[in-house]
Amino acid sequence: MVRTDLLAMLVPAMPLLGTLIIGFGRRKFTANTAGGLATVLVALSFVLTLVLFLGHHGERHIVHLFNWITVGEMQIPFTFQIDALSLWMMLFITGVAALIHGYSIGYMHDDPRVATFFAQLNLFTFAMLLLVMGSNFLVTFIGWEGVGLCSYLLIGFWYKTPEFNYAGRKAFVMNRIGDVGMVLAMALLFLQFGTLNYAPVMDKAGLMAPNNPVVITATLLLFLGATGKSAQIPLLTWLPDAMAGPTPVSALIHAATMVTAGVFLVVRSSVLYELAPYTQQIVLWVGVATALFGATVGLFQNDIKKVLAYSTVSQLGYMFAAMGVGAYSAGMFHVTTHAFFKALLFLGAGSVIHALGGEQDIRKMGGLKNTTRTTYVTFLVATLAIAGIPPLSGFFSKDSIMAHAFQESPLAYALLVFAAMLTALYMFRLLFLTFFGTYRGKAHPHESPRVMTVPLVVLAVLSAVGGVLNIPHIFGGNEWLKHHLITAADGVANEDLALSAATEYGLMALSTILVVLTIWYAWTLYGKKTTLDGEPADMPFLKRLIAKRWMLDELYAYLFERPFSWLSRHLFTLGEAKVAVPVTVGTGEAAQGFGEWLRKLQNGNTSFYLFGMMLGMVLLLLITLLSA
Amino acid sequence: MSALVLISVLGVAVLYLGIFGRKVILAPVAIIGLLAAIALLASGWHIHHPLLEGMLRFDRLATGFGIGMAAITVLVFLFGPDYYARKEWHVAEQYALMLFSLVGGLLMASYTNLLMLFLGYEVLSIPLYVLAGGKKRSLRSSEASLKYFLLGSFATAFMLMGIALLYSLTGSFDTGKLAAYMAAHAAPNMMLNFGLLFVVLGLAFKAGIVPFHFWKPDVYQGAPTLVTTFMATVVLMAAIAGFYRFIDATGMPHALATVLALLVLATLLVGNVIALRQTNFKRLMAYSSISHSGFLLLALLTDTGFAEGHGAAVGGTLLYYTFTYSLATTGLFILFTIAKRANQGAEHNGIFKGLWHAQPWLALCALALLLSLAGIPLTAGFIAKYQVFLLAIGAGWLKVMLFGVLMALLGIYYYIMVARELFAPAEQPVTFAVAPLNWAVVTLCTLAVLALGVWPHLPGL
Amino acid sequence: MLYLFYLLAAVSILSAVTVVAARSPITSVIALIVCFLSIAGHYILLNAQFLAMVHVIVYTGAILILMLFVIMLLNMNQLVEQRKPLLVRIAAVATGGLFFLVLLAATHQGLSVAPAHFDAGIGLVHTIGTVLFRDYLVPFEVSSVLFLAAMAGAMVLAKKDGTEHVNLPPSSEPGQNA
Amino acid sequence: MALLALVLIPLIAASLLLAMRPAAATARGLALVSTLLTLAVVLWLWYTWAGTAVTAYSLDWVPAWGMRFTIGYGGIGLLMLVLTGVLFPFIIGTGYKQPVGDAALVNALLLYSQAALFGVFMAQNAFLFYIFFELSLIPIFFLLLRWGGEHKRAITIRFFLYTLLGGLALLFSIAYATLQTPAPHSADFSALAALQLPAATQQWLFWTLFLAFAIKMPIFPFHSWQPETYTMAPTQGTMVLSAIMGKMGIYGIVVFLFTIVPIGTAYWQHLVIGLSLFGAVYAAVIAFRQDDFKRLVAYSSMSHLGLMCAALFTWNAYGISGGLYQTFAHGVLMVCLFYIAGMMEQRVGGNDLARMGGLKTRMPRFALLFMLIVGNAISMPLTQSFPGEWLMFNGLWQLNPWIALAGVVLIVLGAIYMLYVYQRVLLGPDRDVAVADADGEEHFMLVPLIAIIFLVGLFPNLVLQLVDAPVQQLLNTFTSLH
Amino acid sequence: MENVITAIRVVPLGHYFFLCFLLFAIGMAGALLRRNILIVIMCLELMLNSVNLLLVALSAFLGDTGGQVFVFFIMLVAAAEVTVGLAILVQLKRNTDGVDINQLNRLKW
Repeated sequence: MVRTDLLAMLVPAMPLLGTLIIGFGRRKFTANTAGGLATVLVALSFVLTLVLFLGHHGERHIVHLFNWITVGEMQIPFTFQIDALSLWMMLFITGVAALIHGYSIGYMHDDPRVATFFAQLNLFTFAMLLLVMGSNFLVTFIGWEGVGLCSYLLIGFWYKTPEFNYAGRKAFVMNRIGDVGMVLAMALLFLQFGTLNYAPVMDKAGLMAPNNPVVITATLLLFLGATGKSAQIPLLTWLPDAMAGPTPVSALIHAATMVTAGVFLVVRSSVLYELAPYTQQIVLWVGVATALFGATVGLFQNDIKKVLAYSTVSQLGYMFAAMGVGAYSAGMFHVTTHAFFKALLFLGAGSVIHALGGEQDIRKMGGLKNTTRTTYVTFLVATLAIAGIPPLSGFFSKDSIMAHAFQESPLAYALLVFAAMLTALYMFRLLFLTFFGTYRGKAHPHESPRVMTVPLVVLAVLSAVGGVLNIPHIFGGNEWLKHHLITAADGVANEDLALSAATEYGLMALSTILVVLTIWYAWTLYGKKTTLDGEPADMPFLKRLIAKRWMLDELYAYLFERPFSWLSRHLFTLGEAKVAVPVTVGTGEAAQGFGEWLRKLQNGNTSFYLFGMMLGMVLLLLITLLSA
Repeated sequence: MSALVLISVLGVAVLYLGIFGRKVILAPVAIIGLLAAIALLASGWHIHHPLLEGMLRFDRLATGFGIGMAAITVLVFLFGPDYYARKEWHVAEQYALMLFSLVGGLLMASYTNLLMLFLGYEVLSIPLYVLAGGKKRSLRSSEASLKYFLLGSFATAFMLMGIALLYSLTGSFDTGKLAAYMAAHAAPNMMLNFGLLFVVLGLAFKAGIVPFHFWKPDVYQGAPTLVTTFMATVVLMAAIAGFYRFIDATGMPHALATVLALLVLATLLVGNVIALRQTNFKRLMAYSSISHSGFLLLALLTDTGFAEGHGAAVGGTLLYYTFTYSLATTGLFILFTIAKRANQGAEHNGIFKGLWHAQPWLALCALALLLSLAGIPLTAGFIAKYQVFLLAIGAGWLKVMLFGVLMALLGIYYYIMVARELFAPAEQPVTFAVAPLNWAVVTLCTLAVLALGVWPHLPGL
Repeated sequence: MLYLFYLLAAVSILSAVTVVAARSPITSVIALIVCFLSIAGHYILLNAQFLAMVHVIVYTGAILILMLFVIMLLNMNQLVEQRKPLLVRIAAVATGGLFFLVLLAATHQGLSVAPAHFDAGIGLVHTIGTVLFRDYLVPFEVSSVLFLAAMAGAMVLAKKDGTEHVNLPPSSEPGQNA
Repeated sequence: MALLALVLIPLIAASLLLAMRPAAATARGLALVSTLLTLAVVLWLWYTWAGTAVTAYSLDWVPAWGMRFTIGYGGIGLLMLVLTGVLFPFIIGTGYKQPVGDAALVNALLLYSQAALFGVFMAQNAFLFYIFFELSLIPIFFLLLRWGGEHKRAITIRFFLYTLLGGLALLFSIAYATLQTPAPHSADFSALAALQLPAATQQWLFWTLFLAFAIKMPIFPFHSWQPETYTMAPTQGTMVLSAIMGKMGIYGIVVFLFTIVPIGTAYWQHLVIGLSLFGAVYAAVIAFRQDDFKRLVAYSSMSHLGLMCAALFTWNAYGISGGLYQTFAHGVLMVCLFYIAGMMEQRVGGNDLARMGGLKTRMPRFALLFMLIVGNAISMPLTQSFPGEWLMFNGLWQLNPWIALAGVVLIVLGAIYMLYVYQRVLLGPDRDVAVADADGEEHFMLVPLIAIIFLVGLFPNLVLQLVDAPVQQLLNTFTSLH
Repeated sequence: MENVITAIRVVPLGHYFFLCFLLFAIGMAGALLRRNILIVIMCLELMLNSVNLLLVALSAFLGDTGGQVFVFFIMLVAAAEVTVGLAILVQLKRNTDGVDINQLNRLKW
């Protein structure tokens, strides 16, 4: 047990150590030493996690560090919870993070602030580990906020560009809006259950009746937190903008790990969600809508990272759809496979960008499959995976979700299939425009260094074979991941796919056939494209609307940002400068003015003084007379 | 009684010294005499004077007020040698008149008969009319003198009318009989109310209660500063003492308390609000004096209606308040004279500029004295105001008190405006010539104000 | 006797009005003398002969003569006094009138003196003297201080000094309000 | 004795400074030594704190008016003493790099105010409290009057009067309450707490008491003095005002309102919470578009204090503990932020944010320090602001979820304006101005402060344990009311 | 002597009140009406005398000598006051050239 405690403490300690060492010595470290150190430390974390994972047999282990907040009846310890869920998250977080750290050595090699970059990346890893390891909501919240801050810092890493800073702030503020829900949910849960530790909360909640208002409120509020972090409608506009950060950041934070924190949180609280079918419905439809939103917008993006960003939004929608139908393990499965292939896609895109000297517009790419061979191959694997082509990992995870969705609501299923087709369309559009055809840019493409391609290959392998983690029964698998997670998240136990094998096969075949057809359609559209797309202005209305991201940013700007800014300025110029201060000043001035007026009575004229005295006296006498 | 005689004789002696041209020893003689009078007063704490039966009674408060007035007069006289240094004529008369006025003050603090009140009032006033006109070549001084005289005489006439009305009821001028009459005739009686009111208003004139305050700013400004000091301190003490004795002996019917409350409101308002706009320091002090009178009247108000055993507390408060106020005022007027001389006779508040740089200690003294007038803690002024708070709240005058609180705030404003000048640098270099004696008096006033602020039970009252 | 009272009262009031209304100071002084004499008549009517005598001596003999003296000294008889504005005059009369009415209303309620304690001898010199020097000795002594003060004061004011250094000439007096 | 030392050490040091007028370096050194001594005393008190209230001295002063010289401390008072003791070395230290003028005089004034502030927090007699309450104002008044910025004279006077308005209302209330105690009157807190005034009385007395504290903090709509004063004041003056003197309001609420007028407090609870939260949101919204750094910080301070006040009035364990805890956190934060503002003011010659921006390349160390402080300002977990806010939200939720929602919105608004100001100060295209990075002395100031931020953030119980027992006691008396 | 007593009995005390108040009010109004300082002082004397008359009447009706003694003192004081007042007036006349009350307005506000 002591060994487990120690290991569990060491896992987050490694990246924290990295942050401190690299942070304090950031002026002395070169790219290679800083990156190497950061990578090694995270890799160490991964190894330690692996040791923990291998020694884990389904028990829940609490690692107590110290008592954090103690007030009255509130006891909030600083504790880690080592169980199947957190271990699984830790494993793929440290794993992917290690790969991306390594990749960054190459990618960020020439940046003057590379050491700062690695320090922040390590800090992010630390925060993410806290998030998943926390044994109560509040410790999770430390990580939750920590990853938000790191995300802010890393999005605005290139701080000289005002748009990047704006993007960073936008990301943080939107996350904060979600946090409002998170904080309120925690307050509610605490006051309801007297504790925030997951285990007792879930135990006590399990005794409550379904659709209890407390549970519904709590789950909705938690979901609000999740929408912020995981870029669901309505708090999603920050994620595409977050692509302002360096590409490894996009890969690690805005694709593989942080954005899935919302999913993690829902799985963690699966007991609560199971008790709140209303919330589940909402989650489902929000997920489906987000999936569609991301997929549609992805069709018209020309920035390679933006396409991937909307793809991420769309995939996160899938995950939440899974949450909505109670398919927690399927969701987690998709989280995992998505981490692989989306990280791969981003890193591939980064490799392309690197190859083209910073060019991100796919209209200025093309024909790169010959010059950047490794990148192309790995990117292809990832694209196939995300499109859901069997037997790549994406097929299994996505199909599992869709099957559950079909069971819950055929409409949701249909929409998800449609989204899957769109996914295939925009991904292959991206692939074709980037790697096929002829090169339309002016740079001299070259393959990235080995330190960048090795992670690509590793991730490609994982994307390809990741499906083995949770092979469904109909393929002879035993749903390993589901059985692994069942010990940690009680909600998983409730998920059961009651479809007949034939139905399952049918659904899979249908979706696969549709996707393949879509790919073919994409080939016809973009496969041999040599010219550029027209400007959005030339498109029909709906297309234009979609290309402009459904005008969501503009809508928010009109609804929130501008009114807020207006209000802020005018509350000051009106409320403060014209009311509050003038009232204070005016009171004084009124008194002075009154004084100036009264002073005129003291006019120096003795007759008047006499008159004043006598009149005053007569009046006083009159008052006395009349008041009797 | 012996103190009365001593001071009267002292006045005559000083007059004689003047005739013989011994200007230098005027102040020392007067001061020594006054100290002796203080000693006599203090020793005569409980001595019964059969001769004074029915006219005067030197009880604890009367003695206290007497000692206070004499002590402040000593301070004023200590200021005298420097103030009159360049004056050749009639210096002895100035001292003598102030001594005579002090006799009037003592009478007002100790009367038990309305005749003595009237005589005390006049003995107090008549020298002042003359003193106010002490700068004979100055039109302002003469104007102040005449205004004071005219307005004061009319106030006397009103007071006399009141005494006559009261006499018509009781057939006596004895305050004790008046009180007995009032106790026996509880029913509202307009004649009585009017009589009381007239007397009160006559006294209110001396204290500067609105609407009988008009003389104050003009006279304060026009009179020589030393006389202004005397008026602002000793005369105010005497007026308040007389006022207190009248109210405490008779006890005001409730109807009159309401009228007095109106006066309190008006006085606080007018005094403080006009003071906001004052740039002439002497006028500012006049208006501030009016506002302090408002607070004093508020304290007096709590003594209405025969509140048993309450009178001593009110009297103690009034004595403490007026005495500490007088200390602060004396110090400030001395500082004002110093600054005025340094600025070629200018009287606006700006003359204090540069004091901090030239005379840091005096600036600190001035600050302490101003803060005392403003009623900031650890100064006597604060304790004084707090006592008024306690009295007013205890008597249930909550709303009047709240108004007073607001007005006290305005008061702080104008004192602070003066304090601000103390620490501002002067536009051109100013040299403040400070006579050692003045320095000592200012220091003494400051220390006394602070000591009384920290140990308020020192007076033993 | 009532008629005598009315007559004297009428003289008092008329002469008082004349004091107030006359244009020339001399007329006013003369009217005041008449008024004071009528008041002395009232005193006699009230059996206060001593006071009547003192009154005539002090007021008519001393004070008013002093006033006449001052009028002559200051050449005031040629002075034409400007009238105050009408509004002020109305206000003045109204104030006086109101005062009178208010007082009358008060006495109307509170007059309770019954002439039951009549003592014919109270106004006699002997009685007054006894009371004055027995009961009112202290005030009597005090009044000496009063006179001393008044005397010294009048001397200080009226006597012309030598040069006064302390004071600046009136024209250049500082301290004007801003 | 230790308590007396707290008042006497700064008092003597200040008087020495005034009397000797030493050179700047000596003056600062002496002041610093004095504050470090008081810090040592305070830490010793903290260390030896046994969890029970301590009365050190209780001497008669003017018994007839209930005036007694009673000093001591409970947990809450100790918290405030610690706050004062911890922050003053930093406030004095600010003078090293950001001198405002005559060092001897400035430091003397600061030390006088420290003495008075210690007095406020250790007074156990309402009258004594009032005296220190007003005295603490006077040194600051002169500091502002002499070394303030634009329009210093008018603004200082306005500030002074506004604050005194509250003070006089407080004095009135104290006098009233004292007179209600059985004869012989006593103004000791214990005697006043034992009063059970009629409900109608409590309802109006509440306001005359609350006015003083509402102005001090300040709470909307009594805040209009605050932004302009903070903006104009020299850095050290602003620090004292915002970091410590504002907390007198919080302390006063707990000590006066909760004990003397509990029924009145309950009666007006919702109104006050409404005002506080409205003001908090209002200030947070205004802060966003401010162009003046110090004014922005001023509004942010008002926003934070509004939340703290609202939390106190929830009147449950979490709200009160959180609010009290936050006094400490907020004090440290204010010193940090105003120090940062002072640094920028020196470097670019003003507080105008338009003259800043694009400085990060030249000031990387400063950027890091500032970011850490911003993290505290937006209450990131593991910084000291977070536990407080969490407790306060709990308290608010316990009272009413909708009120909690209004409170929690503040974390969004706080992030909006703090990150924006960070951006406007440092980020953006490089600007071609010669500004120096944070130097050793500035690190010497900020690093310990940041260390405190994280230390208390990690171990909030250090502070919370002080208030835990007193808050429970308060709540017990409150429940006994119903 | 008897005649006198009856004479007084015939005149009701109320008449004296009326007369005195009227004289007092006339004095008041005069003080407000006139600009000549000397006349204002005369009006003051008128007022004092009305009080005197009232006191004497009361003294008689109450059978108390005190009232008359009081009047005696009032006369003394009035004499002293007038002396001082006239001295002030003379002094003023030296500094200015009139006795108009409206000229006294250098001290104001």
